[in-house]
Amino acid sequence: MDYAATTPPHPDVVEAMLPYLKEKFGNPSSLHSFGQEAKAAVEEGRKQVANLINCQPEEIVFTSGGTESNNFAIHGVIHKLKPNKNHIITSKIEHHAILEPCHFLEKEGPAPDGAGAGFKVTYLDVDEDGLVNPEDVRAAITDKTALVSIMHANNEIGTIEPIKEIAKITKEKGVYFHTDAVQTVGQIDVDVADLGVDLLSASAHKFYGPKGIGFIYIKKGTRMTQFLRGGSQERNRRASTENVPGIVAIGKAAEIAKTELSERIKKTTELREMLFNGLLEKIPDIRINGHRTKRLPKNAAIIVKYVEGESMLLNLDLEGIAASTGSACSSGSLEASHVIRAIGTSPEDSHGSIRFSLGRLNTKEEVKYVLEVFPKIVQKLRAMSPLRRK
Amino acid sequence: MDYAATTPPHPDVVEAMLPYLKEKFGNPSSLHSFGQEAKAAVEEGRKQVANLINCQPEEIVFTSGGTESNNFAIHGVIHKLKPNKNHIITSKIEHHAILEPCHFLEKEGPAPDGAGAGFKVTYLDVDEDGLVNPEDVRAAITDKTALVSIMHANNEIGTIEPIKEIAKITKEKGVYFHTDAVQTVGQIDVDVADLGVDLLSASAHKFYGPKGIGFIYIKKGTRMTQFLRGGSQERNRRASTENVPGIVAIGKAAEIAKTELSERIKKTTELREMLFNGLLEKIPDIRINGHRTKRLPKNAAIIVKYVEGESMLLNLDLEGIAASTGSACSSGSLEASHVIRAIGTSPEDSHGSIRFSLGRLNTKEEVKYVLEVFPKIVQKLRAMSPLRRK
Amino acid sequence: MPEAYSNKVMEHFKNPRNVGELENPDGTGHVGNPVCGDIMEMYIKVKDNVITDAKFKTFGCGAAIATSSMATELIKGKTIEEALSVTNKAVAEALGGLPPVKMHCSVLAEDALKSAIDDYLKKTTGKGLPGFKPHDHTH
Amino acid sequence: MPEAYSNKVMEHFKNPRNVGELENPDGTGHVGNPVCGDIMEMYIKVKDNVITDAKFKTFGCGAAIATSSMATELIKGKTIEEALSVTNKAVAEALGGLPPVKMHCSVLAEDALKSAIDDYLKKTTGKGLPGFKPHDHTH
Ligand SMILES: Cc1ncc(COP(=O)(O)O)c(C=O)c1O
Ligand SMILES: Cc1ncc(COP(=O)(O)O)c(C=O)c1O
Repeated sequence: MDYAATTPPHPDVVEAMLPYLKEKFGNPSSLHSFGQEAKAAVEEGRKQVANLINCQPEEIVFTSGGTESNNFAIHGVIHKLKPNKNHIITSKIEHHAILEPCHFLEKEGPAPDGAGAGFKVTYLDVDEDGLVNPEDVRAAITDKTALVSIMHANNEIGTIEPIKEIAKITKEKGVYFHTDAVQTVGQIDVDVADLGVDLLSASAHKFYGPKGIGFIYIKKGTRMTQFLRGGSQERNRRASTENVPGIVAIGKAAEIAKTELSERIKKTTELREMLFNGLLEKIPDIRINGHRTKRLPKNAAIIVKYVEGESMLLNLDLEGIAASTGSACSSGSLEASHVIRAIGTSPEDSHGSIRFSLGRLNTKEEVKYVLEVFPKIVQKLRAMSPLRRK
Repeated sequence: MDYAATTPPHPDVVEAMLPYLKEKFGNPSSLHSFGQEAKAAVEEGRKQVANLINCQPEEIVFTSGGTESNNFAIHGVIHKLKPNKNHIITSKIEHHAILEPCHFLEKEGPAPDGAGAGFKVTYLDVDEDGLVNPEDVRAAITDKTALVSIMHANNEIGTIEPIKEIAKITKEKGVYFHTDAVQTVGQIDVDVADLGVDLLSASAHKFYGPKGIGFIYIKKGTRMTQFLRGGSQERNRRASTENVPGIVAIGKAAEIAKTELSERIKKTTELREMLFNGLLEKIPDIRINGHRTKRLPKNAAIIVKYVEGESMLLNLDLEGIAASTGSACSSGSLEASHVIRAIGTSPEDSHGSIRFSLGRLNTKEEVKYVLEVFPKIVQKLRAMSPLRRK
Repeated sequence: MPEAYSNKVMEHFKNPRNVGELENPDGTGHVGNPVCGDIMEMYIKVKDNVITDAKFKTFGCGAAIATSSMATELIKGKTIEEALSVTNKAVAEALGGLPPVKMHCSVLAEDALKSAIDDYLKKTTGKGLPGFKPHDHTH
Repeated sequence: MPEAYSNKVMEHFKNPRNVGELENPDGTGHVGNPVCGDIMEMYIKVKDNVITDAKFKTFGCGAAIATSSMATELIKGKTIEEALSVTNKAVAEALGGLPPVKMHCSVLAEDALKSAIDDYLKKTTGKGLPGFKPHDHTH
């Protein structure tokens, strides 16, 4: 139950990409018919993706994943609008793929053209559920602000941010708005027209597509530079030979998501509620992490007091259950995650964060199994914990 | 015969990656055993690639392709060494994926920290065969030079550059040396220790791996910043969920290349000579493009006087033969390519450049077929050409 | 670009009509230059103000060849005035459309035609086509 | 991280030895803090300068639990002097090695042990372990 870290490509997705790994291996930039066959496949994928998020195909640029899309959004806008605009607003709970490019820009010092101050970034606080307050966005906007980037839903705690409300403010102020929708595309309804964003990032492997392919939605008219520079692929917006099988795959994954969406939402919400209710009932001293209702259907994040995350994960793994602590995307260090800290979790509690995330293949039986196994694990570890009695 | 634009993944490569598209879909950064199985596959791929180019596995960082590797090399080094070092030396015949990041840096103006001049780029001339003169590199190096980037072999005209000679000079001068080996890895012997480079780029789809995966070799101790920023994947050098199937595939492609290399060189050299000799014999007013002997075995580039490239391509395509004019990676515009111009080709002649490139699946029969069909095409087009008689 | 070119373009590319030169043409048009990569020459025979024959020679891409071919077809049998109303759009439309990046080829064909008529008028009336100035094809 | 942890580590993690507290321990060690995420408590019984029993309580990752378990095993039956020569390396080696990022857990275990002995010495001799100062575990 770690579908927030990655998902298994849908069998139909693998099936669809296979011919493009085998006999249909042309380069879409080649003039011969062999290349044009590949190009047609790329354009079909673009249509399928556009159809999922309700935009024009030309507004989709394929990338290598969520990280590249996020880096592209940040760099693309700020390098285009500098030096007049040199300010970015984001939140403290963004994915590292937003925070790190921002840190890099901040460290760049004075603006590249030497005109006045360098890049500035405002990292907005969130409340204890992880919600950004739209009014904080409004208050942070200055005449130097180029871009606001707030994630659609958080990968650790599942909280869904008030994107529409923020978009109203950015539109009013004439500031670009990017949202990292890596956790939401294919999981909940993502309609760029309805959301009102200018830029949106997604990654195929989070919605039953393969790893190494993603996209960025760039609303027509949005001014930005390239990020990957070289050939004139993707209408000059992203260089590099197109990952044709990957694009075919993400297209197929988008198409499937479109059909299955309401079913997915219904099913994962049901399983999640079953899991939450069962855990709360069976284990004392735990609490739900993130907003109770404004949350991703698939995300079941909790704080288990008195025990440490890795030891829970290992025990779960021994029982054949996958889960994650902090962000699976950035583990390795077991430092309490920046998200958990930003919502004001105490250091002790932060170590006890654990995230189950549900997918289309999970069943009620599996949830029952977790409800059977996990309380015992917590009990065993708590018996060992010197924090318990304090 | 357009194997320089892209190659069909080897069947064993597709076979090897399939399980990682299907049941073994874990995220290598996840702590559970499912994630660790993916991690092990990634490390195996790293070993296979390292083995092909004779380096340590830790010196390999996987990317989304040649373009990203090139962008990473340029940005990574210059952002680390600035503002003390702000100068890059490259050649006029590099791939756009080197030239464009360089153009971008030049346009950046004064250095980001405001200290003195901005980034400077020297674009070295080449001779009429496309060769860079190592002494020109020496002469261009100043105490501000951070990086020299000269491609291993050119994608359009196939000329192989004197990398070892240049590496001696950069080593002596204490300047980093990057080579774009996208056209050579898996095609000729590429041994980083022997070449003496600090950085090297490659892309799987040019050596029978899939599109959307590549690598950069970063010699131990080379100081550089990240390019894709976010999570701590690839030992903190390249963020984004690892493209596990892609990495497995490039590893397999590297392994196969290692075994097949001498055979590939022998076979493509033979076919190319057969093609060159046949064409020169059958068609008047044509000449070989690029160096006659210091060239990629697979590359058969020629200049056909009095006719235009696209019209040759179209006719070839109608006969079922794929080829390219200028660079397949950057076509769309039919402006004479920068490479063709840099080697001093006249404007008229430049439009008549055409490139056949050979691969492991080509046969003598196919070459014979080209030798039968192509002279007729040229004859037909020349009959139509107002340039002929002049 | 078989995908991008219409069947009609491909048809004219494969079997171009009216290729060649005319002996003693009444008008010769020459447009384009080797730097930009498209050169068209057009030759016309005129009798009683009617274009009785037309031929072309073209160095250029598939669209350049197809538009030359179509342009010569369109003007044969037409009066000078009728031929002058054959615009680049008309040539492109007759070909079932052209990819946007190739529209300039149709402009070239229109210019080649006008240039040939201009030459014919100069030879017969001593004055060229009023206001005629070929487009700059060097980009 | 089953791939990264040795079988021995996993074995001690699954079945940790000597979990719990001792009633009236002769020495108690307490190291680590909740901010860094690893806390170890170690309890020892000492008779005639020999450690007759040892128990632990640990809040921490797999390696922290396994090193606590192994450390208590290693010192049982040893004299104080012998126990003091049980280094973090010795604990890690007895576990078949630890991933580099987890070596600090073995340091924590050594510190917990020394801290318990320090406490024992203070109680019995009035002076603690000469030169003992636990490592800074806040990173
Ligand atoms: C919210 C969010 N943004 C961005 C990313 C990065 O995506 P990728 O790893 O595909 O580059 C992830 C997960 O990895 C994520 O959860
Ligand atoms: C020499 C050279 N460098 C870089 C590239 C870019 O590689 P990719 O398209 O895989 O990003 C190519 C070809 O596309 C190339 O031929």
